[in-house]
Amino acid sequence: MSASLEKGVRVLKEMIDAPIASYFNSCVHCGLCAEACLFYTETGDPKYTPIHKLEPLRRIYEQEYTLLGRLKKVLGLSKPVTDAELGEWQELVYNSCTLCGRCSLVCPVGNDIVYMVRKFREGMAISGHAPEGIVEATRRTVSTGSPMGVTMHAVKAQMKHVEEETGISIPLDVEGAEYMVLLSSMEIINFPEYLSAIARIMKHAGKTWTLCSTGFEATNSGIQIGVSDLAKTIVSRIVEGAERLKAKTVISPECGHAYTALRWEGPNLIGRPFTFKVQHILEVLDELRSQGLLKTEGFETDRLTFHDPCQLARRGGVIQPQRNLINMVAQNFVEMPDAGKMNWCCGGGGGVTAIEPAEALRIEAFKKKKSQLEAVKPDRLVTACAVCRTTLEEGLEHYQMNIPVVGLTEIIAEHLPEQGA
Amino acid sequence: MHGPLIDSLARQGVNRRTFLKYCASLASMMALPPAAGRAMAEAMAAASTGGQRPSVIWLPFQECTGCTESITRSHSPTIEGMIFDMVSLDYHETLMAAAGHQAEEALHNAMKANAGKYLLIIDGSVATGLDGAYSCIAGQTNLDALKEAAQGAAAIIALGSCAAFGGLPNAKPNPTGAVAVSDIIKDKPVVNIPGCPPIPVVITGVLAHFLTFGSLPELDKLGRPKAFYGETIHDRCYRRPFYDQGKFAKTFDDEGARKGWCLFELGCKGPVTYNACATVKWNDGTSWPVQSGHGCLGCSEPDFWDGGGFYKALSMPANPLKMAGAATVTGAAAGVAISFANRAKKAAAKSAHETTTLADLEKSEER
Amino acid sequence: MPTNDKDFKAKLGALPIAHQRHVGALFVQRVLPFSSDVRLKAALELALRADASDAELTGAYQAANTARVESYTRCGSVCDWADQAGHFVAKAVMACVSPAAEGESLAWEAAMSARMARTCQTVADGSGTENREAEEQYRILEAFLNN
Amino acid sequence: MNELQFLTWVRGTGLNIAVGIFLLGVLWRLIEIYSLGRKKDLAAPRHVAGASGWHTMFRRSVPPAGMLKRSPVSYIGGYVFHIGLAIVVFLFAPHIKLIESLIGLSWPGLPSQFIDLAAVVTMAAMVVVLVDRINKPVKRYLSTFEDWFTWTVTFLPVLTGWLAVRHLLLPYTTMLALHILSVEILLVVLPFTKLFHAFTLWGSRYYNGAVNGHKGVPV
Repeated sequence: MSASLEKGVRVLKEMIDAPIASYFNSCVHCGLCAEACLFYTETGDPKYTPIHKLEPLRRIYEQEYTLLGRLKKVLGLSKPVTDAELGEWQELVYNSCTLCGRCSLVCPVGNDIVYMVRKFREGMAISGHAPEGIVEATRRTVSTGSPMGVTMHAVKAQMKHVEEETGISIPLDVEGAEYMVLLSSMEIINFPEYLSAIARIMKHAGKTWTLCSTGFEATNSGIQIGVSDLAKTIVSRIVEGAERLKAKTVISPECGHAYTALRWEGPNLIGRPFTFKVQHILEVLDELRSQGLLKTEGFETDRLTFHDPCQLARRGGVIQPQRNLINMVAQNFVEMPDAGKMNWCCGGGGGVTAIEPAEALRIEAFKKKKSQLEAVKPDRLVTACAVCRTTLEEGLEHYQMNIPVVGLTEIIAEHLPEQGA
Repeated sequence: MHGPLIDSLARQGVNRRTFLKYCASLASMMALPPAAGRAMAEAMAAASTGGQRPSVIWLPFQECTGCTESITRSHSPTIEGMIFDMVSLDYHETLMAAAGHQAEEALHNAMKANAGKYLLIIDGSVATGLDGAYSCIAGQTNLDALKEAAQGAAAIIALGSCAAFGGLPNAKPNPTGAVAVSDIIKDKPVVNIPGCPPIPVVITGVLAHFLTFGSLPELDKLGRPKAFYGETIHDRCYRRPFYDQGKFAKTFDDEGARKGWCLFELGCKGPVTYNACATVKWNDGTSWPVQSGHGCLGCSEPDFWDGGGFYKALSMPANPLKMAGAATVTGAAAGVAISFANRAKKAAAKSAHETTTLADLEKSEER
Repeated sequence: MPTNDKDFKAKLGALPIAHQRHVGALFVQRVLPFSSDVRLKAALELALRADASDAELTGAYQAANTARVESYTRCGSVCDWADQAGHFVAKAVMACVSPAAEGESLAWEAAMSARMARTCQTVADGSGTENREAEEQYRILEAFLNN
Repeated sequence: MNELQFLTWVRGTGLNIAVGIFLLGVLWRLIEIYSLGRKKDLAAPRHVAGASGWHTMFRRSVPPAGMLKRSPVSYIGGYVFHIGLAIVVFLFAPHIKLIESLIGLSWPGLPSQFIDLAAVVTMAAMVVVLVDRINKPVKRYLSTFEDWFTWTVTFLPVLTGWLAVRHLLLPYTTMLALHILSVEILLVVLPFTKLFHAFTLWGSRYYNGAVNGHKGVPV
């Protein structure tokens, strides 16, 4: 049982559908998608043109699903896709693509390029051409439950720390709670503030919630590497946990792709609609705000701006909530250029941070975010995704820009009225 | 009846000055220098003295006598008619008094007498179907008559679109296998004077040129005198400004038609037809088709009968959707066929799908 | 002797910034061995010197921040809890040398990060989740307030 | 085969074949593409006004925020020559007659001077876009033979049509015949090259809009 080109082509034959056929027949080689991709705009290298990243998939589509293409193949006039070529394309399909989806929003003929990259990765992965970093992360997630090897033991340690700090007990495996809270490994490891913020906010809002010992991990590297079968295994843990604990709503934490994996791909991965609701933490907070259950006091006075994680805003549809929330606690909130739906990627999403060799390119791509920040000169940068935070901090550090990065949930929690703390 | 032409003209009330003016206008129309006009006048005036009037043999084949009609307009004695007095029209079935054997005899005598010098005018297309049996005179097929007459001819004039390009008889389906004169006679200079019928002055112009200079006028690719067929009707049409402004008559009696707008949309073939109607006009300059409100038919162009309809605008194709039905059905069939093939291929790929495991992410001969 | 974090946080917040820096540094000294980063050792000594100038503090602050960012466990890689403890030590040191503007909860930040360092260490060496860091920190504060 | 016979063939059998292949190709390829189908999205949709496939089919004609700045030539050049082509094809009297003879519909056309200007502007825009494809690294990198071929096949009808109406270069008969012939080549190759985007872009924009609209993102 091992990866092979033959399996790769077979999986792509399953993946290719009418949209992909329509897209490949519509592309007029106008190059506008490159103008929207930070890997091209910051490097100027035409090989990073988004539609070019799909060249092997285009040929497989042409040779398998068009009459003329099949004819040409029979007559030996077509250029078959080789294993070596897929190897060459790994750098284009993974290292230089964070699945941010900006190209899909600018293509004048409407090609959804990121839709195709996501499907092309299915063939790349099973033909053995996924980057080692993500393969290892997926292996660990499938075998140990977390891409970074976080075990329940570590989660309990962090829970105890938060309990001491906030004086609120952290519910675990409580049935019938309104919310089942998920955490991403990055938050468990690097940002304990998130869990303490959740604890305090839920107490303040008077909402019942719980963690789930068998499904605490929100991230899903299966959708980043591009193996739906493994992504299904990973997301099923959350579904079983939520249905076992009869939670009404599952909260996807401050993470980008976790939201896409659970909210949008989840039902399609397991093949049926969810019996529970899925919301990103920002959607929950915004809902509490509008229901008057989340009241904050005091304001941040320094100049804040917000970085929209791609998987949350452009690819997830959560765009306005973060604005409403920031305006609750900030007097000097300014939008960076291209904010919201058209915001630029931090360069680390889609599994790119897990790919060691991709680091140099990532730093290069970060210049786009740098130019946005230079345009708006904030004192602090707020975002809502753990990987965005570390990527932003590493980038800012690299370019000696002294702008602290902080999570939105954390800031909201800091402005809860004191009696709760 | 014989004697110098100038005398016979005088008897008919045509004085010398009118005759000179006519020759000058004829010369100018044929784009000849003014001096040629005077030379033409002397040559023609003196031509009929003595016995050397040029012999002309007129052979009618598959024709409708329209060309003869056009040339011998006799509602008033025209100069053209007089010109024919000056030539010895030795054979013209319709005009000559003789008939039957006498006519045949006159023809052969003329050919023998003026061998190599006579001018042969062909009227009508030549039937080649059934070895020419479709059209015979006195037991001889037009085909053989043409070949025989052509040997002794100094030059041949294919008069009218039938003789020049095959005309109506050669329009689809061309049952008689009608062809143009120039398709049969390759070794003799052939002047095509197309038109259905051609304009009278064009014929006399060519004749006068031949009589005066003993040679044929400059011809275009299709063997037509450039003097008369050098430009298209459209180039010289008085309605051209309307074309340029996009003002087109939509029907024959709409407001545009009454205002004399361009007849392009009513099928006028002016832009693709080379002839002199727009300048010389018909019936002594009275009018011409477009001036009378009807589009040009393109009668001086080959195969104008099969040009896709006289009333269809030039940009109008004849029947482009002819194959549409068959094409749509075949297209849909091809599409459906490939869709079933694709569906089967996709289903096969799906069924061959074994759930991917972690081991599948690495090649067996692991790096 | 503060008995719970609510009281502990209030007492720390009440201290003037210089004292907060000092007591924060004391908390961090306990967990400093978890990080071998020399920049942090230097920054911590600076925090303990009452006469440290703002310029020096800012320099130390940036050095600590660089150390902190560099010690993030990269997303998707195996988490080495011992290294992660070092990350929180960096975070705690950074709190101690942070500029006066964010002063009011400086010591508390240092305390929390120091505890996280300890928690990471307990996860790393597998000893249970029970650790006495909080009580130790209360004792340090008490000792500091009394002398 | 002289000019008029050439024109007659081109207006007759030539066009019949071209229209035939065109219809055949379009149907075949549309069915071939869209019969592959699409899986239903089982995730609970997020309903946001203006976020749907239908909206995207039209909204995507407007350059997204900031993109016009990044490559004005592509957008402005592209718009000018597409709109120019539309004006020349659909508002020129003889063309309207042609359409009327095909499907019976007719509408008033523009005076031929406007069409003449439109044709010139269209050709100029196409040349600008061609030069941009040669100069711009990304476009040159992406371009294959098909891009240069389809450009030519789209440019020739406008050029020959303009020359014919202006009676330039060749006699009207020949130029009109060449014009119709170039249109026939365009019709024949359209369904099998990137020119087919004229048909498939609507489907593509719809899918793009639908997939993102399902998530409440108006694209």
